Amino acid sequence: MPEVTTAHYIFLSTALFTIGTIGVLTRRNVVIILMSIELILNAVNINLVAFSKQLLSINGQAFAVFIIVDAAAEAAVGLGIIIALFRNKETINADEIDLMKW
Amino acid sequence: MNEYFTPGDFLVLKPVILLVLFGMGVMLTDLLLEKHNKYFNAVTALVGVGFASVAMWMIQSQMNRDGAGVYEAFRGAIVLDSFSIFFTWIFLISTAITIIISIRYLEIEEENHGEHYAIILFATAGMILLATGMDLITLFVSLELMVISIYILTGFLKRDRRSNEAALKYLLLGAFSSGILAYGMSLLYGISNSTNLVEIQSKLAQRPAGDPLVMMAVVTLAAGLFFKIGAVPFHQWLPDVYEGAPHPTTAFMSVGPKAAAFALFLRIFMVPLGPVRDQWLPLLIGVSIATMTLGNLAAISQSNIKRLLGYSAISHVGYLMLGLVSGNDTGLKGISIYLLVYAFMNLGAFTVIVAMRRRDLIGDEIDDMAGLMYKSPTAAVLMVIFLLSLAGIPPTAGFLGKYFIFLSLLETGHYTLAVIAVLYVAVALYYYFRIVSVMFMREPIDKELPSMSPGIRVALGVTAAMTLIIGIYPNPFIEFANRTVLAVMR
Amino acid sequence: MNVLPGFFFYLLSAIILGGAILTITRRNAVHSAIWLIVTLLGVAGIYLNQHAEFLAAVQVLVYIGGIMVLFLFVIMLVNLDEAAKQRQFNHQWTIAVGCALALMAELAYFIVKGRESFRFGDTGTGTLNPDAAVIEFLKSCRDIPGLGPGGFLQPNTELIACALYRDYLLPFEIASVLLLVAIVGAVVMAKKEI
Amino acid sequence: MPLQLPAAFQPYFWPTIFILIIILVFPLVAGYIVLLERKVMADIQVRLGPMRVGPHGLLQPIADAVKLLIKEDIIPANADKWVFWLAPVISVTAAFVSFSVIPFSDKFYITDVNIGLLFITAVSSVGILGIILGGWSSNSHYPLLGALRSAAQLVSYEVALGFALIGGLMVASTLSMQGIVKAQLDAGMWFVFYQPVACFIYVVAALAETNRAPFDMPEAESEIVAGYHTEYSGFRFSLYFLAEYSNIVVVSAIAVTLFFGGWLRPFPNVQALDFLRYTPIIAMIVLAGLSFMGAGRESRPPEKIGMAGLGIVCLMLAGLFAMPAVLTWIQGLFWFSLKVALCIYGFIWVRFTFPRYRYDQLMNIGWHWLIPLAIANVIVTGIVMVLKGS
Repeated sequence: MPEVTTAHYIFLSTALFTIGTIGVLTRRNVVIILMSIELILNAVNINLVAFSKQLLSINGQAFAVFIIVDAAAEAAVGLGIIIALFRNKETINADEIDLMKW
Repeated sequence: MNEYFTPGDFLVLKPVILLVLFGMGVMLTDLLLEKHNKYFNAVTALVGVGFASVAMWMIQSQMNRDGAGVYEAFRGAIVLDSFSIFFTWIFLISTAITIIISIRYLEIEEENHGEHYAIILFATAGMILLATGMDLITLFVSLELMVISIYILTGFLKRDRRSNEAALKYLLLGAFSSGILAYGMSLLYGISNSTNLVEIQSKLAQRPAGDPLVMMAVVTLAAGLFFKIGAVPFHQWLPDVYEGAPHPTTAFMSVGPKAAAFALFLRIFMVPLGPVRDQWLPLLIGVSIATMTLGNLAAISQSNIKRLLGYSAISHVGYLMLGLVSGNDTGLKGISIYLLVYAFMNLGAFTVIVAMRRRDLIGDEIDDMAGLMYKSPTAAVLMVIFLLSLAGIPPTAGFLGKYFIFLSLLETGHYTLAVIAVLYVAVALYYYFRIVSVMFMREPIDKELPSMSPGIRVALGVTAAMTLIIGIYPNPFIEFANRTVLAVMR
Repeated sequence: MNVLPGFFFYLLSAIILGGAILTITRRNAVHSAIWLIVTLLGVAGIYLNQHAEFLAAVQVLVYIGGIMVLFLFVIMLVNLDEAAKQRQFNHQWTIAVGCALALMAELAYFIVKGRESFRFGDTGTGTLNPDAAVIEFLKSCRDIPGLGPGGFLQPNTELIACALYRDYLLPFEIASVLLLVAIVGAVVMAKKEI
Repeated sequence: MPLQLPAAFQPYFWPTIFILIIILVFPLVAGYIVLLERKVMADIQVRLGPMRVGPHGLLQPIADAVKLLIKEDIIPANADKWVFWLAPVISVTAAFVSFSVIPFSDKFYITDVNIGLLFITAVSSVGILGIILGGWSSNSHYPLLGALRSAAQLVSYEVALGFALIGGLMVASTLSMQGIVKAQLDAGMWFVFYQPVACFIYVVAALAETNRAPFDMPEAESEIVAGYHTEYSGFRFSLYFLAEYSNIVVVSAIAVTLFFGGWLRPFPNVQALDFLRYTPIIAMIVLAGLSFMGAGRESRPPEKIGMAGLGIVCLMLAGLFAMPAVLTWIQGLFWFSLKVALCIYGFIWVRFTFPRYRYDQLMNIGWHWLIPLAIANVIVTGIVMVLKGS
């Protein structure tokens, strides 16, 4: 088994990033779109931790903590907005959020 | 821990700290207020902005006395130079005007909660930090502080479906773009082993030319930033969000956050990505042409005035990016002046739209403005000034910004770009003129007058005056912008 | 001993990517959420594999114990049985998949081509970025067992504390305002009458 | 080392043994906690409690286990089978994983990581998922309501719990569980005396976290039948049950570790009290004496023999403990178990003494009182520490 290098981790994060992007672009359910965004943020964190280990610098891990904080804030506000929307219109489909043209 | 932080570090942040404290204060005093005197929240918030302005003024004069061109704080995470001071003034002014035009609007919508003003203040704090930040993490967190505040402000009319939908769209695409931006930032960190922009710049300069990792970072950072400023092809959220958001919020985010996003854009492209300019320049040229084209052409067919101004905002982003394309002193000066002027004229135009919101009329269709000349001549005339300025006709201020940007293009030899840009000004004149013709040529469809509250009067007066003053007597402002350029080029 | 980190890397990568793919393809939002939890656990495992224990714990605590519970809550509040029966993908899915695959290919190309760009010049020398002052500071706080074997960033929690409360104190404070805004915003949005 | 392992696996030998011991023994322990609960309940209500199976009902847990295992396993119609199967597994796994960092003694622990307490908090927050998913997948109203209530309650009280733990951590200045105990050894004082408020908040929040009375809203029989596990039966139900009782043990263990000196004997720094190290022997002898007295009072021969046998076992244990090596080894474990047992007794006592809160009262207590109090405690602790430091 070849040694696992930072490049391996970056490749993993790239793949995760791409999967998240596909999710955001193709799904109709807005909750799942939000979940795909979490996937992207996790890809960022994998990157940061891999670099942190490679560079022997703790700053990457500190950055990752902030990304997690941001993910929490975004999820809280996003789910609040979804509930507000659901109250006015009983749907969570992105295609039916069509009062304005995309 | 005294060796790491001095009180001076916090003094540099005084405006931000004051804004946050007043934001929390607004939420607390809101609990004591009866339903009919909620306007007091706006007063508190305005006082907060006033205090922050005074603090900013004091820091600035202190800086002049010291003769120091720049204050660094928090081990270089915050840099207060004339670039950030310039932007801070734009933010403070746009926040103050947004607060005074929101009072009547929120009363009409029956959503006049203190949280609205508190969140505006928090967003302003985020914007100031965004303009002063020199560290990737600081920039990312303050960017999120700003955009999350604006998601909330966009969805603030939660009984209104358009507002909900706009907020949701903005949040989904905004969070997506933040993710992409963060990916780019993580790569920058990995390349340079630092989160400080200046250190990244020096590390990036040492990389071999055409380094794929750098290219990947440039692409992801650019994509994220294009989303934030609303450049083609990442502009789709912008017209929808402008249309669905409450009127004052649209006014606010078309000015303050846009300027803040542009400040981030300039900082990232000039400082850390400066050494790899030849990699992103073609990308930037293509995107700016596409942005101007789409913004101007799509604006022609709009029937909703907020949407129209949204597309016009996209086209302005195209012009602004041209300043970065030329990248010389004149171009950067042009960007600064443009953003300052844009703040006044765009806020003015949106203030007129806010005034159109009456008891039973949302007032954001172009037809709603029919015969405004006969109902409220002042508003109509002022609207004409703002629209002329947006189109860039002398002697209004809008001309000045476009002038410097086109000049810089000529100076750096981008003649084709300059010709394209000038052509699109003509297109812009056409669709701005449509609004004018509706206001002047058509008969009013109803008798109800625009709601010209005192706040709106003040806002209109200030913005119109500034639009004309900057246009007629531009020297002090150009001087101010010149110093900004020196700061960002250092 | 040297085999294990590599083995875990491939195992966890399979879990992460498999979970991620299932997250974005499941019909039922609850199943998506469960697969996302699997992915997040895998990511926490990746952190552990790289000796970032604190981050792994925070990942589990905040993401799985906090964010995912919130997600499940909202899914249960707004879950409509019809939603699962409808078409799950929007019209541009072919274009989107094409774009994403192009992106993937591009990034992969960059990585493969840029193998040498992963040779980071100023590292691997065993000198730790947390400068001597930090280590002195840590030792002044409490007796710490030096820096772990193999030059890993140990003691992880203490080093992160140093980074958060010293180097990144300002973002830390901004993040607190960010969370305040998020709390206020979530309440404003989700509550019927404020 | 009994057999020669490759060097790579040496570090994993003892942890594996400990893991096996815990996994095999704990279900039995949980069963006896249930028996204890029923006996204490009976005592408080002036009854006898289970008396039929074995002497004084001592074999009741085994009978219960057999009953649960051979019961019919029902899956409700239209339930999400996959999730229905998964949910109790999540709960019980989360509960068991927490044991991996609990310091039963200075020698008996699976591992000691530098994020120990954070790890337990993280893992136990995963347990909430089991409850939510279980309620949702049952495809039934009562479980769903119970799950939503339960999740809301757990998430709310987790905040207070976390802040209470931070109060204790600030004094200990380490997250490692062994480190916390050693910090108390160094301080010569249980942290409950430094952090009485945090301890109080922790105990209240822990009652709520484990769904115990007076906060047993999620399973308020009179309102929502049995809460999230209404539809569960047989083996799956017993998994939930196991998770619940292991959670009780875990929260008690954290309380003991953080606030009551963990595996330390009382006054560990006072040389004059060194004779306390013989307490395990004395305790066993006392237990043996009690058993023999009980045997004398029994009327039926099998139970007489059973009680007498128990007494003999206790005596043998006392003899075993008398060996110095064993005595040293058993010290920590004995004190730890004793403290945890007292803690669990307290839990049970509270359950049969306090009436249940209403749901809105429960949320009020959490958000309006506990969380502000906990935050204030953290702030005051911080200020005091800074003042003392400078």
